[in-house]
Amino acid sequence: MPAVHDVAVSDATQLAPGVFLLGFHAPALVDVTRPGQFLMAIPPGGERCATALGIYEAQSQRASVLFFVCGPRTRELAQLRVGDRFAVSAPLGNGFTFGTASDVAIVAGGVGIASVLLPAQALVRMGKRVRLFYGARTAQLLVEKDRFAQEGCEVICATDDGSFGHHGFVTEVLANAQRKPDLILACGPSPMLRATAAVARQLGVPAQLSLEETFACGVGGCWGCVVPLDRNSAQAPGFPGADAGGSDAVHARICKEGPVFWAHELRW
Amino acid sequence: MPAVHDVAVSDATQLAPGVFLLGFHAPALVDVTRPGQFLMAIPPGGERCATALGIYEAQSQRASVLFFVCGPRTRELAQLRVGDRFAVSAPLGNGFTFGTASDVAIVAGGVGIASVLLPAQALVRMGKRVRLFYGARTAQLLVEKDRFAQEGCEVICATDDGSFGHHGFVTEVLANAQRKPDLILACGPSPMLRATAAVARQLGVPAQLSLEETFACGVGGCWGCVVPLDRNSAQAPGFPGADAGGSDAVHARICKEGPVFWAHELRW
Amino acid sequence: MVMQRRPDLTIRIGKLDLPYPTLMASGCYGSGEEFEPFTDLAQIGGVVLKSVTRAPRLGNQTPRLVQTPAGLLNAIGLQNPGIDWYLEHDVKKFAKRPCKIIGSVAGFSVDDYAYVAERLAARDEIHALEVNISCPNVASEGETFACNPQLTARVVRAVRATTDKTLIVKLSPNVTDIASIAREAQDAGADALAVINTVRGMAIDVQTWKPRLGNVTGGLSGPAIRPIAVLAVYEVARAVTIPIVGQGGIETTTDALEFFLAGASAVCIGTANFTDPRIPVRIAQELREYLEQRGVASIREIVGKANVGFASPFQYEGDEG
Amino acid sequence: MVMQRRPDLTIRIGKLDLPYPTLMASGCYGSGEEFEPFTDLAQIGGVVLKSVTRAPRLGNQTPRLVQTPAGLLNAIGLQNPGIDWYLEHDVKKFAKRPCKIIGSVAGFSVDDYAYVAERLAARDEIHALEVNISCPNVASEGETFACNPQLTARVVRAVRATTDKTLIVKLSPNVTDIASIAREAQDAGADALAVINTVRGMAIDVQTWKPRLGNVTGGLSGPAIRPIAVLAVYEVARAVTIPIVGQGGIETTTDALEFFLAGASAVCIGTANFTDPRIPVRIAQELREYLEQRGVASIREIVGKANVGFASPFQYEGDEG
Ligand SMILES: Cc1cc2nc3c(=O)[nH]c(=O)nc-3n(C[C@H](O)[C@H](O)[C@H](O)COP(=O)(O)OP(=O)(O)OC[C@H]3O[C@@H](n4cnc5c(N)ncnc54)[C@H](O)[C@@H]3O)c2cc1C
Ligand SMILES: Cc1cc2nc3c(=O)[nH]c(=O)nc-3n(C[C@H](O)[C@H](O)[C@H](O)COP(=O)(O)OP(=O)(O)OC[C@H]3O[C@@H](n4cnc5c(N)ncnc54)[C@H](O)[C@@H]3O)c2cc1C
Ligand SMILES: Cc1cc2nc3c(=O)[nH]c(=O)nc-3n(C[C@H](O)[C@H](O)[C@H](O)COP(=O)(O)O)c2cc1C
Ligand SMILES: Cc1cc2nc3c(=O)[nH]c(=O)nc-3n(C[C@H](O)[C@H](O)[C@H](O)COP(=O)(O)O)c2cc1C
Ligand code: FES
Ligand code: FES
Repeated sequence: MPAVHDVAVSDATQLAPGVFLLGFHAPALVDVTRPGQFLMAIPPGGERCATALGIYEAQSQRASVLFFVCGPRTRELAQLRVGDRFAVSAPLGNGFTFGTASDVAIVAGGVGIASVLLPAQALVRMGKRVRLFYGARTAQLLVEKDRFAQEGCEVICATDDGSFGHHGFVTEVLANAQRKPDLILACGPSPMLRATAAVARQLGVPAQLSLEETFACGVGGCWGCVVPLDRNSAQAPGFPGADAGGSDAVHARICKEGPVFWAHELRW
Repeated sequence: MPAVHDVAVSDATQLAPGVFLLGFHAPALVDVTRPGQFLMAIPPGGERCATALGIYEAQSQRASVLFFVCGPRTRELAQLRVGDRFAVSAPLGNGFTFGTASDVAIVAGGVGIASVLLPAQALVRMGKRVRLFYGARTAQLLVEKDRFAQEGCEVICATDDGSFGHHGFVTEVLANAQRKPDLILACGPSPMLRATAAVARQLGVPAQLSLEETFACGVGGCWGCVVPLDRNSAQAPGFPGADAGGSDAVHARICKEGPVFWAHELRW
Repeated sequence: MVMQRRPDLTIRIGKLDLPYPTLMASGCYGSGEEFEPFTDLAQIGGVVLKSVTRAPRLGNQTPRLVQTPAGLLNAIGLQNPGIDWYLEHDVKKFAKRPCKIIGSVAGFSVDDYAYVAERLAARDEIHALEVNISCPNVASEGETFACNPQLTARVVRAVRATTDKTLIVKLSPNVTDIASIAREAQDAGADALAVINTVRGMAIDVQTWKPRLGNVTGGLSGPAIRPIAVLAVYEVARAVTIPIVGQGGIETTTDALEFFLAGASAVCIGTANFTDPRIPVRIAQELREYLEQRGVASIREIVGKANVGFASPFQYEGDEG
Repeated sequence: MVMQRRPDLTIRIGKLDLPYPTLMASGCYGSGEEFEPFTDLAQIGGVVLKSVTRAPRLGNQTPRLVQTPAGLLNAIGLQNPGIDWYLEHDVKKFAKRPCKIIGSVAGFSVDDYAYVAERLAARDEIHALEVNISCPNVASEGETFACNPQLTARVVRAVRATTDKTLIVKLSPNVTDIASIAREAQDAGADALAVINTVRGMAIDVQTWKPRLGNVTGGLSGPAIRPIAVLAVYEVARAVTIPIVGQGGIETTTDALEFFLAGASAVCIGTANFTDPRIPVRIAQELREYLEQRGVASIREIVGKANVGFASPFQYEGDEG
């Protein structure tokens, strides 16, 4: 059951230039968080919408967020120090579903890494085989890659500038991987997600994509964050307003019906 | 010569709830600051006008500001930590003038204390007798009173709630003081300044008041901070626009012609 | 001076009795359900529902939202299921809410408005109607109803004829003289006025050289527009005698008080719910404390108390820099 | 792709050649002198002087300024010494400035404007004129010139008749349709348009129950109004062929680029100088870097590049929430 949690910062670390890991004490949140869910971080200074951030860690009473500073709100969050208090609305959205998959490929690009640690841990715990295909602009921004290895994932990296791992897109590595996974989970910038969807189609492997869009409410109240979705999708909001266009696409709310959707059901 | 100074925070202290002392390394500024001048603190986050703050200390390469948190800009400044960089336009305005006075009464109310340490130090250095009449809402807010004693001032306090010193207004203490000063310098909320002006008139003692008004530019460029002044004042801007009203008052800019004015020349 | 009884926050808008003078803004609060996990709906006055139209609408292309300094640009495009599906599936759920429910009507012809208003008002779950006239009139090359006094009057008269329930007409700030539009709405039968809807604006992406909103233009809301909204309420309050629901950038109790003092009988909170869903309940509580500290018995006593008119006989003189 | 020659920032507004496309806004920069200790005036395009009127003006009561979220409310009331004293004592000093000097004319009758404009334009120290028409017309119950197409046209024609120097007409955003006013100004002989002046607003002190500005109402400026200003430039650029000087909340190079891409040939910086006087020179330098990185030879090449029109044939459709 989501709620507003008043939390205190337990640790604040700069992982790379402009990349921060913010831990906070939040027992009640940890207990109810499912892999792939997100939170809305309430801005201490007000005057702006809360910031949607994936829940990176949720363990032994501590949750954390991992974020890139790209504007005023993330800049404000980056200034929080140990002991500072702030509030989050969480957990929100529907997470990933694993079904009976036994060999899972997780594709993460840039900040997308922030939403895939919890599913990786869960899958490893369930004894599944987990490979992380991790792409970033440059080596320095491949934050937390060792962490995923420690958690029991096989980590395959790619960088746009070739400074570490494959020189190019991580989706290229996925496409040419020796072993074909039976499930793909992906989170990252939308070009990467579209590429992942294409690869999944080629391989004939089902893929779940965690989408991003500018949010306002984060709880389904403003219809600001929609994505065109197959009207027959189990996640499609069951009403005609969404397909007035006559197409087979309906507008689903990423924050409410998502943020995770089946790649083959998206009509974007 | 005023300029924009890029400075680094050398020390940040909370003196009382909501009251902060922020020191910074600024050799160039220290050398040119005169008692009673102010600075404009450039907001690190932008989006707001710079904040006018009196220059509290200016000694051995270190300057400081002493401020009360009363809105977003002072809240932002209160978050600066040692090592953080910010910028100030300074020094600005015309300070106090001491003339041949030998027994000076300094009247400070609330944040007004921030603008009177430099004149107090200068007067003591010149061998003058200096009394500080210091008023605040309550004892806790009589920040830095011991500092003024250490600097060689006789410190007489008053609080609205009687929690320390005289129970009531500090101007009452001034009016009933045994020894009559030959110069009064005052800084604080305008009710206190008006009362000081009245007392000075009764006593027949000249008084210089450091005025406050909402500033935008702080450098004389926007005409937002005016006060009605006797057209014959040496500080009056010498043009007719300012007395179109036909009265003997002209509108002078507190930031440029002031912030210090002779009480008897004000037409407020 | 401290009071015996707690200050009274109840307020009456037309025939609508509100336990708190705080409404949640149309399009910002879903139907209330979405925010129930984060707040107590029993401690807000009511929810203004997302505007509904005659036909279903898919809404605009994304992005539909852009953050701006102390503001939010939105161009949702009135995505909604249309009145038929809405009445059949959604409205019955509203009975469960522990607060007042105010329907919001939008349209692209006078006829649309009357049709949707009549069917919506006929439902017991709907306690009052708000008319969102910030829509283009197809019949007059898309001129916005709210930007033309005659169009405003025609819509309001048509809607008024369909129901006795409280009718709140929502005005647009995107006009030269909002007071004249307000008078037309009052004369045409409005029970109250909502002041203001969003201010038109846009943002451009300097990387891609494209407008940042899928719809190019959008409506600006949030603290950035508060000074514009407070003045609009102040001017409208001098022009009409019916109650005003003030809105535009209310985020704190101080903000809400600015609107009451300017002449609003109730306030509406939209974008602030995206900042922190606890804000509306906090404001209601702090309003009571504020009145208590000043020994004011009712919120109604402070309405318009700062509305002293204008400094110059020429309302616009002196604010040109 | 990196360039041989540095990108060209020069721009021509009517007959006025600017070394940089950055002007300092009227009323925000004194006559330049006040900011000389903090910046290099040789690296800005020019200064638009504080508006001057026929008779001296004492200006408004204080407070004249109020901080608002990401914005500033001002009600100075055009304090100025009047044209006679101005010409005699002030203007000669302007010759010393290492940048262009643009006079700003204000008035309360068509006659005022023509009288002040003629005398000001006659001086060599004044390189161009801006006409601030956001003033009340005494002859028509204080209606604001800028809010009425006919009044706008009459003022512009009268001023145009007095000088061949570049005439920039400054439009108000406080209108239903700024594009129609822009067309009138162009047809009446304006060489360029300044878009926008401040947005009307007010703030109320909840402690004293009084308006926070001595003048009650004021003009809102700063980042808060940027989305409103960008849209105004975007709409005006589609309505006229003369150059536009974009302004309203420009604080960073990204902000300035939004205006150029919307259709402005130059930008004007006001309130940002109160935030940090180094901003205008920084923007000029960063604009050059931005063009350099993209291999664009001149700032003129990006003017209007994001102006793709509107999503709907009905310009206002889709931004009503
Ligand atoms: C479900 C979900 C989960 C997310 N999880 C994470 C996460 O775990 N970690 C994370 O880092 N992020 C995450 N995000 C993204 C994050 O919410 C956004 O980055 C957020 O908007 C940052 O807010 P901001 O105020 O700092 O930047 P904003 O002010 O929102 O600015 C965002 C971008 O807009 C750009 N911009 C601003 N003005 C202009 C202009 N004029 N022209 C062009 N571009 C401009 C900025 O440069 C910046 O890149 C998530 C988003 C969603 C929807
Ligand atoms: C020459 C000069 C020197 C100064 N020196 C100092 C100094 O040394 N130390 C110091 O602490 N200050 C000093 N000040 C005062 C300081 O500049 C102001 O307090 C400054 O405005 C603080 O900015 P802020 O953004 O924090 O608060 P602001 O946002 O400017 O708010 C200031 C006040 O407005 C009130 N307010 C805001 N909204 C409302 C509303 N709706 N209704 C009623 N009230 C409202 C706030 O509560 C607050 O009390 C000086 C001022 C001048 C002119
Ligand atoms: C304090 C102040 C005084 C102003 N005075 C004038 C004026 O005299 N004439 C005028 O045309 N505009 C005046 N303006 C408007 C500015 O020139 C500018 O158009 C407006 O502030 C928007 O730009 P900005 O957001 O960059 O400040 C004034 C603005 C401010 C803030
Ligand atoms: C995302 C969003 C959607 C909106 N949708 C509607 C709508 O459907 N109908 C309407 O009348 N107003 C709509 N509005 C305007 C709000 O109801 C409110 O009047 C406006 O946002 C100003 O208040 P605020 O600043 O508190 O948000 C919408 C506003 C936002 C931010
Ligand atoms: S962000 Fe409001 S509905 Fe998704
Ligand atoms: S603050 Fe601008 S003139 Fe004083």
